[in-house]
Amino acid sequence: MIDPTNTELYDLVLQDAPFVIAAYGILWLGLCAYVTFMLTRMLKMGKELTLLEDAVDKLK
Amino acid sequence: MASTENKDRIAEDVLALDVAHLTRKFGVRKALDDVTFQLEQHRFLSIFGPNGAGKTTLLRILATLTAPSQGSDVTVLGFDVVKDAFALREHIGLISHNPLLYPDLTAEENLRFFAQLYGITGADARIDELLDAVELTHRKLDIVRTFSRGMTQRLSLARTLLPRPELIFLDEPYSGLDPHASDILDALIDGIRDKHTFVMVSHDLERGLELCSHALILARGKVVLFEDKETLDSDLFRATYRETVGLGVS
Amino acid sequence: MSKQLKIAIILMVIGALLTTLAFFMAFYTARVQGFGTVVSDQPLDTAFALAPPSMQPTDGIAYERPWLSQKIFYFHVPVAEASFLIFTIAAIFALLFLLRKDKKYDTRSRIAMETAFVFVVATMITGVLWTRASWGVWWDWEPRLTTYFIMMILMIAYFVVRNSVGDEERAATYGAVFCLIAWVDAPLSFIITRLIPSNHPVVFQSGMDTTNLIPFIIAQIGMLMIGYAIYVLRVTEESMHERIELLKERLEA
Amino acid sequence: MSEKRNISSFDQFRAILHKDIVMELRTKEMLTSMGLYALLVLIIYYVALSQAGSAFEVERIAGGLLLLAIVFTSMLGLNRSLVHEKDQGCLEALLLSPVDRPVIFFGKAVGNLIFLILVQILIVPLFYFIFMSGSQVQSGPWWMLALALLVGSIGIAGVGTFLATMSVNTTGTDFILAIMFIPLVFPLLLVVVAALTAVITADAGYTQVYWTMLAAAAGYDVIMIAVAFALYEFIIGA
Repeated sequence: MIDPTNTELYDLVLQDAPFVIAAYGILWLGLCAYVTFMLTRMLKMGKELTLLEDAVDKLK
Repeated sequence: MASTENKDRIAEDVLALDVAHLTRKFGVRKALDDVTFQLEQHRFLSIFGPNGAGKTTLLRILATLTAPSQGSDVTVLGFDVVKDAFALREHIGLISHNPLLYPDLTAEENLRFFAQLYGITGADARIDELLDAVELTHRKLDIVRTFSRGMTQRLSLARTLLPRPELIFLDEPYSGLDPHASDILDALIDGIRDKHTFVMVSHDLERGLELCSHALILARGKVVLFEDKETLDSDLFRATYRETVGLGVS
Repeated sequence: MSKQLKIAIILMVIGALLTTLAFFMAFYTARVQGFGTVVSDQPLDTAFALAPPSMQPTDGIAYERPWLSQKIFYFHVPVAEASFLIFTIAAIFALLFLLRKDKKYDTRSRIAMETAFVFVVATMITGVLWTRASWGVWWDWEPRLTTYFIMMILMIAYFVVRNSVGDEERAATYGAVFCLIAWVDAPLSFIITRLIPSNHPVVFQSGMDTTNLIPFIIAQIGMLMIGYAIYVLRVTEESMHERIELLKERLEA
Repeated sequence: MSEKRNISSFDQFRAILHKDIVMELRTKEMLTSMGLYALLVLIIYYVALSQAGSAFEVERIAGGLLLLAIVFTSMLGLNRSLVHEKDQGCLEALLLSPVDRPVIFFGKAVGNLIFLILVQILIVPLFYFIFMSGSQVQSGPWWMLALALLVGSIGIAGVGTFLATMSVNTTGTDFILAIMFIPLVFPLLLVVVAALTAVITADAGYTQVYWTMLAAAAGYDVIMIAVAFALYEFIIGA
């Protein structure tokens, strides 16, 4: 249910659309990339942590 | 030297160092861990230990340059190093491996600058007296840049003695000195050790042991050994030193 | 996995859903009125230039030109406000660190700065695109953009300074001091459009239609959730890093 | 022998200032390097403007160019002044003496301000002869120009001394100072350039713009020096 005033207006100007889409897309993809990057780093660290903990246990 | 300075004299029965539960940590890393010891005035304390044992940190805390972590109780000459730092600074001096002098000022200008910082009135007479004591009167008007290492270190001693400190810190004072300059420094320290308390950090075991009245070994921020030299078992001391420092002792 | 981390991940998912919802609401339910139209006999808001005369539908009412690009508002402003808020939190932690000298405050301050920086970059990108769509230029040196740009540079400087100091505690102290000084720019950037006349629209000054306000608030809440989640994830990562270092040290001894 | 102690912060401040001036007069290190650098910047300005043509109104950008030269030169001197303290560990001796930390800040900052003013006495007339002597514009009184430069210099010396105390302990000293200094003094530069340009072009009603901008610059100085005063203890002891 698109608001009637909007449909009328959308017919007039659509030239801003690429910028709106790009803004949303870059924002979203950027945040996703950042979080993914962080999570992979954390997974790697988790592996290293278990490795080190095993080594410490062996020493004892 | 009778003195009527209006800087408070330190009473004889006040402990020079009263360190209780001194801890210095950042995050989980502890540079000093529950260090506790006491030292009376007019003693000479040598601090030994491997690199990274916390010797310099300990010295900097005692000299009010670094703050201890919460829960520590450190009193130097009766002053709390955190609360009374400002008052304490009038009573302490530091001789370091750095000369702590401005190379582009003359010997006299250097001393006069520090005299002004300490608010010493009648500084002229005091400066002449000190330059005479360290045998640098003839270089009074020369800039420090032209001095040899040994001369700089002597001037550095004069700068330290300028405000008549009761407690003098020595931070690796021999590093970079040739044997002759070291001997001069030794003689100068020997001449004033009755009236002053010394705390020295040094890698030079023989010299440190010879000069000191008390020895302290630090390892991993903890006190491993703290003994009066009178009661110190030399062999045990050397064994402990070898063990913690990991260097052969001749 | 700790409880806090679980909450963070759940918040991240909810935040993502909320901002996406707000994005669609911005197109489907939000009225353009208020932002998109003005009555011609009233003084014009400089922020929104009029559309070309050929496009004007009726007498008395004029459409402002950038009404589609205005949709960027629903994610540009929430990200920007979140960045100000997170920067402020970083400054508070910096102050706490200077007072208490406890490493945990420094770590929190640094991580909040990182999170704020991610949001600042996001604001910059969406902002530049909006500027291009609405004003026809990629960049304009007007007060809000300038102060915000300076804020971004100051944040970069914060990390550069920290990394160039060898001693860990000294780096923390310098970082905290610089964070506090740099933070002065945040409220300045926030209020400057209200002090100096500028091209940049001032939100909430002219009032907002409810249909506009709802997606905006949803997006704002979503963004804050994402910001919090990123912050918690980074804190967890940092504590893992610390544990690894500690274990390595223990193994070497 | 008797001896009295009379520790006063003002005497300590004077001692630090006096020492810096004596050292500088002896080596002339900062003044020559800053003066020569300023001269080089002026030459580069000439190259940059050489193709601008005769219709070009140099008055419009003169204020900005002048301040830019001063900012670049100041950064050179700010770093040197703190490196002196760091070199032989003198800063430690200063910190070990009964001196309030802000006294050190004011001593160094006022020293830097004096050197900055000396360099300006050299480059401002030079700038006038090189770029402005052919100008037809009737400018405002010279004391207004000097006052604006002074207010600007106070901010630059204050913020710069504060930041140089940090940057001197980092690797890559000069770059670190620049990246902290330029964004932080940005607002000051903006208003001082506005004030300078108002005086130089002397458009109708320029005094109003001038005093508004000068008030803003003075406000910046007061706020920043207060902040530096409050935070100096933390950075110098770190």
